[in-house]
Amino acid sequence: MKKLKEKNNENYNFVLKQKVVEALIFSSSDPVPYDELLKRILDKNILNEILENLEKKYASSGVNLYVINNTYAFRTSLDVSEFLNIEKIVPKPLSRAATETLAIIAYHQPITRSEIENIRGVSLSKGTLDILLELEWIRPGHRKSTPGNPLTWKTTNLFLDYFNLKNISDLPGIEDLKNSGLLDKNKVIFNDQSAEEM
Amino acid sequence: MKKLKEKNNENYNFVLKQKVVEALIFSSSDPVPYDELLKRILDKNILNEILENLEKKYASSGVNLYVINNTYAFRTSLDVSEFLNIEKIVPKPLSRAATETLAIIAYHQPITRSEIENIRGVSLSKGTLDILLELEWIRPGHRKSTPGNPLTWKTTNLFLDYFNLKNISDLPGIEDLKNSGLLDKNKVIFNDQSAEEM
Amino acid sequence: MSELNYNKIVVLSLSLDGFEGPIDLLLSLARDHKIDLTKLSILTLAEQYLKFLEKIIKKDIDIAAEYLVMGAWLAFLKSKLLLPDDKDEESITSEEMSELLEFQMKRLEGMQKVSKLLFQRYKLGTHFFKRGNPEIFGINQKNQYNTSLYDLIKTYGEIITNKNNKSIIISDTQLYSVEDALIILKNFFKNSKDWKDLLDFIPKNLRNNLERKSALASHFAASLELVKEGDLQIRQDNYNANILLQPKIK
Repeated sequence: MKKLKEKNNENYNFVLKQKVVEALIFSSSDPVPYDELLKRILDKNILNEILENLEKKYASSGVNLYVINNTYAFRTSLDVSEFLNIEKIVPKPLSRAATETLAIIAYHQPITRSEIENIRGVSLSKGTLDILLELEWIRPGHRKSTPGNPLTWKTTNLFLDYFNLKNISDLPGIEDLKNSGLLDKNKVIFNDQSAEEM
Repeated sequence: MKKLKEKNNENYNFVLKQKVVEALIFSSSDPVPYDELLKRILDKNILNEILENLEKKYASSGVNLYVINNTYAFRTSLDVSEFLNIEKIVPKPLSRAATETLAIIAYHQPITRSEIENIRGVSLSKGTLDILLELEWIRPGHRKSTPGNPLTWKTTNLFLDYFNLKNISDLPGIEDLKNSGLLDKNKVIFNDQSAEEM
Repeated sequence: MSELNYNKIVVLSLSLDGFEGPIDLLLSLARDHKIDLTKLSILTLAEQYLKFLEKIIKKDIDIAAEYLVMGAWLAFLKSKLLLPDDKDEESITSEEMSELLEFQMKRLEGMQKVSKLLFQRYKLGTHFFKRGNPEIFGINQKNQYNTSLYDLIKTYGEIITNKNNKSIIISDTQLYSVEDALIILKNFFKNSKDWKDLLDFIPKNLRNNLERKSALASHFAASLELVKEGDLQIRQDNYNANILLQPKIK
């Protein structure tokens, strides 16, 4: 009886260790060196068995265990990656200029280029609108019936989708911004008109 | 003969699709929306079967498939949490005002600022909502169709993900609170008119 | 309620700093007296709150309006509790008022409890982890940006803030510009074909050392620019020697 319990315990321990190795490799931002894993598992034989198990387990999955230079990492399997065209892109924030321009278009649409420049106080470089257009977050609206008939810009449904908004009026208004601490109350002098425009 | 081939082909297709879904979810750090997966798989029945398969396949692994409000994510299993003393991001503890406000939004959503203030019996200081917004734990919901059309606040999927919740009804103690009538946000001592202005 | 007990609280914390509003204060008064919220004596609690407030006001004039409003409300409730209910059907009875107060306290207590429960849960990045090395699928190009709604509205807030305090005064610069130096060098070498020391171009009537340094730097930069354009050649015979300029013979 005792033997069986011990055996069970051993087995439980092994399963737990395998889970730990799996979780470590999964959550690490870089391939995990063998030695790093050994520090947790302590026993080379056990670790080798675990790694073999994992390699087998993931061999037929959409994600495989790769051994690179004695380090271990999960990577999307080649048969899938070909199919999905995987790239290594590190997501980056939009440039300050693009974020500002997007915010102004969102809050003031439809708005012309020169009106955007007026609000930002700097001229808009060509690339800024291009980035937003490429993302399909903005689109041209009507032409304004002022001299020169300038084009106006509006946000798209994709923009709403991306920011998870049902419609544009769900954006927090000036009052909400003020109340949630996003505007420094003391620094800002509002006139009623600019608040009305919102 | 032909039949068998077709069957095999079908099977191959299914396996490939499952690998694609697995790779998509596995390689993403944020939860992947169901609709995003459906775009690749096209067939709801097949996708549902795949997701069920994957959930089972990973149930006893060091990495589990989590379903968070119709989004899917792989996360390290809770059984190994104590063994993963990897680099942890120690979050700055939130102020008491912020944690209470978060709980009030989570349990009462969608809820307006003045309703939050009524429940806490104190006006919301600047910066409280700001912190929760920055963490992307809350987001604006619809505007309420009461005078002034105040903005409402809701929690996000990132909030659920962070606290290991499947959805809002998974919140600890929410059933008891509901049953005892404590989630009625309309009951207030002071009918504060000015608070409604928002 | 014992007077002794009450004094103890006052001594312990005669300040509102620790309280998140008047209901929170009421709650902790109830807790300090181990009053069961379900068998609450509203009258006792109201008296405690009012006494506490009285002492606080003496110490701290800047007491938040919220505490005073609650105080007034409780004083009103107290008077209602002590006097028999009037027969006027319109007005709220003391019972209804007490119920409301009880409800508010229970609700806040409930929220305080669950907010603790929430943060006691397993948390992402502490107890369980996400994919450490995410890969992004090329089809989904739009994911290359991770701008959040917060970024968007925060940025807008900043634009509005800045727009409303935009008066930057830029004082006249006293420094020598490269453009000026370019003009001086070009004009000089129109009529001269000889080597000339860079230092000779530095104006003699400069006011201070900073201006001298800036004139030297801008003339040097201008001469390099002209060398690059192929109009000048430049030479320094040895380390620390003077820098000499001459028009390039074409």
